Amino acid sequence: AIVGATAPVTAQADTIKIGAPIPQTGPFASDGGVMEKAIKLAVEDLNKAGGVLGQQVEVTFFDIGDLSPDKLQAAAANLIDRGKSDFIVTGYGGFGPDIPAFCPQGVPFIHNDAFTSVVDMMNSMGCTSIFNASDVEASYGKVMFDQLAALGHQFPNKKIAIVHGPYEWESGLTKAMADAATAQGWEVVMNEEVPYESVQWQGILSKIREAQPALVHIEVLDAGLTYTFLQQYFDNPVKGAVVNAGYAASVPAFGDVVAQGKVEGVLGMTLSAQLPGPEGDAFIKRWQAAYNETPPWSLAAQLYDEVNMWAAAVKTAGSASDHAAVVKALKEMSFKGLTGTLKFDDKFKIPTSDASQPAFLFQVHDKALKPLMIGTRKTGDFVMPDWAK
Amino acid sequence: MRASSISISERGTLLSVRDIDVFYDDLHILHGVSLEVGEGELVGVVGANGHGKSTLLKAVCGLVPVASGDILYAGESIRRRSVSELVERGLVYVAEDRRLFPDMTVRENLLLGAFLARGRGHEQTSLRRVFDLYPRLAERQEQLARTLSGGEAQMLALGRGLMSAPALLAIDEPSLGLAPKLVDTMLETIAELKNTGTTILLVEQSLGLIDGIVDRVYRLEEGIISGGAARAAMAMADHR
Amino acid sequence: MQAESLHSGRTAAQVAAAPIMALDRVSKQFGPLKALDGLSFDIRSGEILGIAGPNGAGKSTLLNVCTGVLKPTSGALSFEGQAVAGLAAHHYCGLGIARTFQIPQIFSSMSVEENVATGALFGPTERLASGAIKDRVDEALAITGLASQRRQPAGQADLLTRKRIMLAAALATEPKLVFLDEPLSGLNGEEVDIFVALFRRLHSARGLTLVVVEHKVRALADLSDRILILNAGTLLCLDRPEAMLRDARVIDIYLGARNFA
Amino acid sequence: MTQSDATMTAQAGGKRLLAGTSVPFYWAAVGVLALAGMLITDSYVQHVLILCFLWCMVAAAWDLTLGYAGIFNYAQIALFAAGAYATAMLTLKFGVPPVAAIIAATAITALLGLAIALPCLRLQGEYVALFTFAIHLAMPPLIQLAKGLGTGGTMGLMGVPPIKFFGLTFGPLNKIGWYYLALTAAAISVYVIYYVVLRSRTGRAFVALRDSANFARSLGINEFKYKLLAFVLSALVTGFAGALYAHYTSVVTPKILGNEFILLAIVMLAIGGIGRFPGAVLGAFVVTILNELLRDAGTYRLLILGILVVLTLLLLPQGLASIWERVSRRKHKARTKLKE
Amino acid sequence: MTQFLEVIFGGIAQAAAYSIIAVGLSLVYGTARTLNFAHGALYTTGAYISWILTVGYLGLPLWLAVLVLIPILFSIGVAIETLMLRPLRGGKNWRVTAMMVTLGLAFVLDNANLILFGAVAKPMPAFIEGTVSIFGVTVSAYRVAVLIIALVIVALLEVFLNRTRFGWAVRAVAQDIQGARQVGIDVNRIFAFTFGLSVVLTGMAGLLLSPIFLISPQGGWEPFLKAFVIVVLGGLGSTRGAIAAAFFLGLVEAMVVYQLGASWTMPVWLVTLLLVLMIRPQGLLGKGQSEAAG
Ligand SMILES: Nc1ncnc2c1ncn2[C@@H]1O[C@H](COP(=O)(O)OP(=O)(O)OP(=O)(O)O)[C@@H](O)[C@H]1O
Ligand SMILES: Nc1ncnc2c1ncn2[C@@H]1O[C@H](COP(=O)(O)OP(=O)(O)OP(=O)(O)O)[C@@H](O)[C@H]1O
Ligand SMILES: [Mg+2]
Ligand SMILES: [Mg+2]
Repeated sequence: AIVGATAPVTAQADTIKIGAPIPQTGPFASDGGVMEKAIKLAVEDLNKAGGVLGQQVEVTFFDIGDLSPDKLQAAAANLIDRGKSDFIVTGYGGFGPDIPAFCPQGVPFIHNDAFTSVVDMMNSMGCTSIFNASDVEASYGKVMFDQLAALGHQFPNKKIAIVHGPYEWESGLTKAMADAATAQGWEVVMNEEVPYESVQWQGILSKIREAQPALVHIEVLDAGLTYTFLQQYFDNPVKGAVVNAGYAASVPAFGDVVAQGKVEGVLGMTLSAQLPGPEGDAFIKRWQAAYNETPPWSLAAQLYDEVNMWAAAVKTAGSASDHAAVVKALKEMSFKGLTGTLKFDDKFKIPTSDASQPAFLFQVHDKALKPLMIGTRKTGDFVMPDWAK
Repeated sequence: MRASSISISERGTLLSVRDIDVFYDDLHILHGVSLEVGEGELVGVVGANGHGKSTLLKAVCGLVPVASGDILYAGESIRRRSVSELVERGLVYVAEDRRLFPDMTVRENLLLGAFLARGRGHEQTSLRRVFDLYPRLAERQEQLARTLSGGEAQMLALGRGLMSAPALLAIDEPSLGLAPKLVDTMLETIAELKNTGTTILLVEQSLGLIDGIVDRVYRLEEGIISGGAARAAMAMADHR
Repeated sequence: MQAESLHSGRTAAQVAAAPIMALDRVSKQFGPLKALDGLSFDIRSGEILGIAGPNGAGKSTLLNVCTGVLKPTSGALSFEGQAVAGLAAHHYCGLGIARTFQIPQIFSSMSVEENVATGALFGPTERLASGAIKDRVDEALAITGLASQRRQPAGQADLLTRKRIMLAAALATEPKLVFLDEPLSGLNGEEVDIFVALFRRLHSARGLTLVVVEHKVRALADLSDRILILNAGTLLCLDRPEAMLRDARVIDIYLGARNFA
Repeated sequence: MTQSDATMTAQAGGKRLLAGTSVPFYWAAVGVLALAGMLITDSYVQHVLILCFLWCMVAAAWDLTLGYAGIFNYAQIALFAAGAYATAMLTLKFGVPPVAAIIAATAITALLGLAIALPCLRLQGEYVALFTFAIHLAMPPLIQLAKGLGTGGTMGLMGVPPIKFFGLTFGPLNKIGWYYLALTAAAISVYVIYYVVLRSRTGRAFVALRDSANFARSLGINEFKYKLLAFVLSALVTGFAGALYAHYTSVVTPKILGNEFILLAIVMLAIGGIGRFPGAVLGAFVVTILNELLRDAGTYRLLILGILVVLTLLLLPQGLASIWERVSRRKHKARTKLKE
Repeated sequence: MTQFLEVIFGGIAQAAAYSIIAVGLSLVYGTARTLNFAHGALYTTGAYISWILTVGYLGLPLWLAVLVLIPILFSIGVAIETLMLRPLRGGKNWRVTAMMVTLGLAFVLDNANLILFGAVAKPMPAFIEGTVSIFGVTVSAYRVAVLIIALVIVALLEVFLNRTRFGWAVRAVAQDIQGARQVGIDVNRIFAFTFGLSVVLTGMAGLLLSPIFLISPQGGWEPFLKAFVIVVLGGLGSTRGAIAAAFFLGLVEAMVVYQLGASWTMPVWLVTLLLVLMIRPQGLLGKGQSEAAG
């Protein structure tokens, strides 16, 4: 009955099939869109360059919509058992359900969940073929605070107020951030969790104004929510305080807000992005040519790298279908990509560092994100926004 | 009496139903039914239940679609007219199952009877009239219709009909659930309505009840109509 | 009392008969309105008790109280000597009290026969064997003249059939006492006769006690042993039909002069 | 069926509602699916059918309250989630062996159903719907707040262990195993609901109360008892389905309380037709399979699904069941003709 | 003190916004007894249409956009009612089927919006910039404007429903359709009109709120669910109740966020709801069903 449930049934023997479980519908569709573009672009470029080991690469996308567990089961069954994919790639695969779904398959799978608990599960389940092509939230929390501290900005005091969403990613990241702050003699005047349906920020904003912090950090993986917070905050901001919108500031869904200059001066971060330099610029041009828009900082270069790293691994392994060999290659290789040098550690993740894959700290400036810090490297100057003066 | 002895030819025909058929989905209820009601006449339709009396009245008042045949009201076809147009022109239906507004008070129910311009014109007078007819309703003005007793509900139903200032009132089994004394009152009311110039098409189970007041009677059996002869003579006999 | 008992009730047995149900100062209040006002009377076992009275007198309310649909605001209600006032509606059936409704009620998604079977399935306190149930259903269908329509879907039944179904289901519960709320309303002459005959049969054949609320007074009079006239929630009179029909007060408030004076 | 059976095995809603779904017919259908299981090798197809079976249980259980007992219960997915969470927490936090955990979870869900039903019986018709839907809405925030109790919060619970019995292990990859496990569970649940409960005295009471509560009470039906019973039975099956789901996907997250999940479940009933077996069950199959067939459509999937729902409802408001009935009524007519 | 005021004001501003959405939902429920699951999706659609009218493409000024928006929304509503709901009405258990159709419609609208406008959330400029200060509380002028507009809309609606004959007709239709026809009310027109009106209301809410929240394809569900709770709490079909409930919950929310933390909002909302339903099964101001006679 269900024959034809996936796109390409007509696949010649000399193509390598890869599968991409991504959210094309539902609340995560905006990220899913970027993942799709990035993967398509990578595959296109590979094929233009003669494919991998002379074989063309063919990608199948599978909508994992709202990321509910059975969808990932379906994805695994569809892409691997029936789609015969030799490689699974995604931006994020549901923060958990993806592991039990793909782990037993033994097919190389690179994702970017960046979740401590997911990485722990990968290891506790003894998965040997799943890779997390970035670091985990805890590290980013610490790195981000170090970057803020290294800005060279004279904070009026050493108080930080934190608001974060209910996801472990958010709470984990902000916890690490708070620890880093206290370690450097800061006082965490507030660290409050908010649910995704929040629209009513008055109460929280009052508390913030009460505390008069020098640094306000909101970490919610939802552009809309972050935006409403900032909007209501701007009505009556704390003078002299720096505002950091965290990861949300760099997600595609936030792009228009930035482009319309509604959040000038706000800080933000991303786990990984194309490093400045010829390759990075080439990538941006390539993307603009393909989609006539500048690539978002998050997910674009990241997924481009994930695909290419696998391709490189296949070359070393000598065969895409020899999954063990490809996995081995992936584990051992250190891949020079757009986002840095990708080298997995024994936990199958990539510890962030200048040497490997540095995190970015941005400030919104002239309706665009300007990198201030890449890892520990200072790449731009913090400008005190007018509304904070 | 005088009214009843006058035959249609002298007064104009107000309503003339011509050979109509009515269905409920595939259920054929009325088979080529025809009847005539003259200006100011009081015409009865009797028949056992389930034989289509209510359906006939509903068809006349535009509440159920007519499959074939035609209905003329004041000389023009009303087959395709909307119910509100008909009410606005004084063609009003009083249902056997009352169809009151359960969560509104007795008063609100009555006022809604005068919803269209026609009724609104004489809202206050009609209201007073209804309350003299049925003091019980006056007492219960603020009670919710859903809590009325069977009979009270029946009174309210007729009262609401009167509020629309009807020219032709189609009344469906008004005696239903009424105490004998009230049945009399009800029938007297209807006779009086007729005398004040309202034309009436009255449906009842059995002739016995309405014998005394109707000018003519039709009999409806299994969707087929018969009778309709002038009953003036007989009516007089009754009253001696 | 003496005089009354002489004429009423057909057999000596019935005259002596203990009350099957007794009401003692039963009242039902709806907000400001006293729908029932301190009613006290007995229903004798084996009799046919007619109840009439002006619209809004409280007849349906009385039935609802006697069958547990409404709880009396005050007063005591006993069935075969047992106090039943507080019980939930469905217990009354188990005791042997059944009823029909002024607006016919049926289970529209079931067949006629299933409607009736439902009464047999749940009416008795102890479950019956399916054989016994079948017999009951057949009997109830037969006595109400539904046997031929047993297979038909109840949803499309006309008024008469609906009334029959409702009654048959009530009978299938094997009641001792049945309350009927305006069973004849909406029926024409012949149909009324059919139903009256049916009630007589139930009464004589099954020795059922019937309480009939009805506005069709002549039919009621010729059916009942006694008639209770309710007025504004109070008992106006409780007497033999003939007497009641001649009672000036009754004529005045209820019957109306024209047909009964 | 003999005439007397027909009367006495009080079929809910009468023979018409169960037309063309005699017991042998039913088991034959199950048998066909069982055979199909041996032929199907594509694990994706297997997966989809496993989902169908699990959804059948949910839909049937829902049909019991919503369709037959006429209780507007919208806490169905909440109960499903309860079953899933119960077993996940029992196995992960308390190391209860899966089979025991599933049984416990089923019981717990049934109790939860009872707890929800009690207040519902005080409410009038539509308010039951709103009350129960409110409970559905309350679940995710409560799960997050009860994180301390080991609900796993927004993250959910990962690595629910596979079911093991008779030395068989039902891991995520053992699709064949799951196929038969789910098929058995569904076949039994659906059978119990439609052929045992609804054809019994109890089922008769449900329908009677739905059609006319006053009349039903006057015939001695204990409204309180039977409404409660309907709710608990439905919750029981639902909880069972939820527990199985948890072990099948080995993950439980609040995502199952998201929009898409409950919407799909409602759509199943909408397309299938409520209160008219086998509507709900057909609905479960059609919608689940349709939803997968539409994968190609990518972004357009839900759009098309929505359009289909609207069209189905406009063209056959009584759902697929009505077609089914027409067909079987014809069969019936034909049969009676033959007799004459 | 100022903080307290800030919180209170925030609550009120929020409540006003909700009440427009809730009243629309309640209106349709009150007349057609259909719970319109597409209400949230229509809210989003309204927002997208106004986006097209203003910043998106046509760049109309606000007042003009509103003038264009209202008829569009109204005709959408009428179309939905006539094409999707009317055919079902009167059919076997049509209330359930009608509800399900609106559900299907919600799917369609959500995903149509996703496809047409993309998943990326769209910001709308506030039509009034800057802030004002009331009793030392600084609030954005726009939120004040929203509050006022919302109150005006809701007040107008109240008058419309309770003081006009139309309002009467609406209530009559809600209680007995055939009865309403008998007294000469054009039932279909009433249904169409109320549905159109409710779409206008929710769509306007979409326009008013999109500068405060972003516009995104799924963005309608949050407001819908809150409106839903409000409608239930206020009593089905009672607009006045809905308004009362909106403000009540708005304030509760504000206080909860301030005192307990935001993650308690939804639980507290729903617990309140469940309690109210227990104590008053017909909602705060809903009409009570007194026990029926006979
Ligand atoms: N809405 C309907 N759908 C299907 N059948 C109907 C409908 N309304 C009435 N009928 C059937 O049409 C026939 C005529 O009904 P109608 O109410 O006109 O009879 P009636 O003479 O008014 O009976 P009564 O004296 O009981 O009022 C009956 O058999 C009834 O069952
Ligand atoms: N739930 C209620 N709330 C308020 N008043 C009520 C309620 N139920 C009945 N009543 C009133 O109580 C009185 C008695 O009602 P009941 O239905 O018993 O009258 P009845 O004797 O059956 O009249 P009928 O012969 O017309 O059916 C009526 O005046 C009615 O308006
Ligand atoms: Mg009739
Ligand atoms: Mg009565």
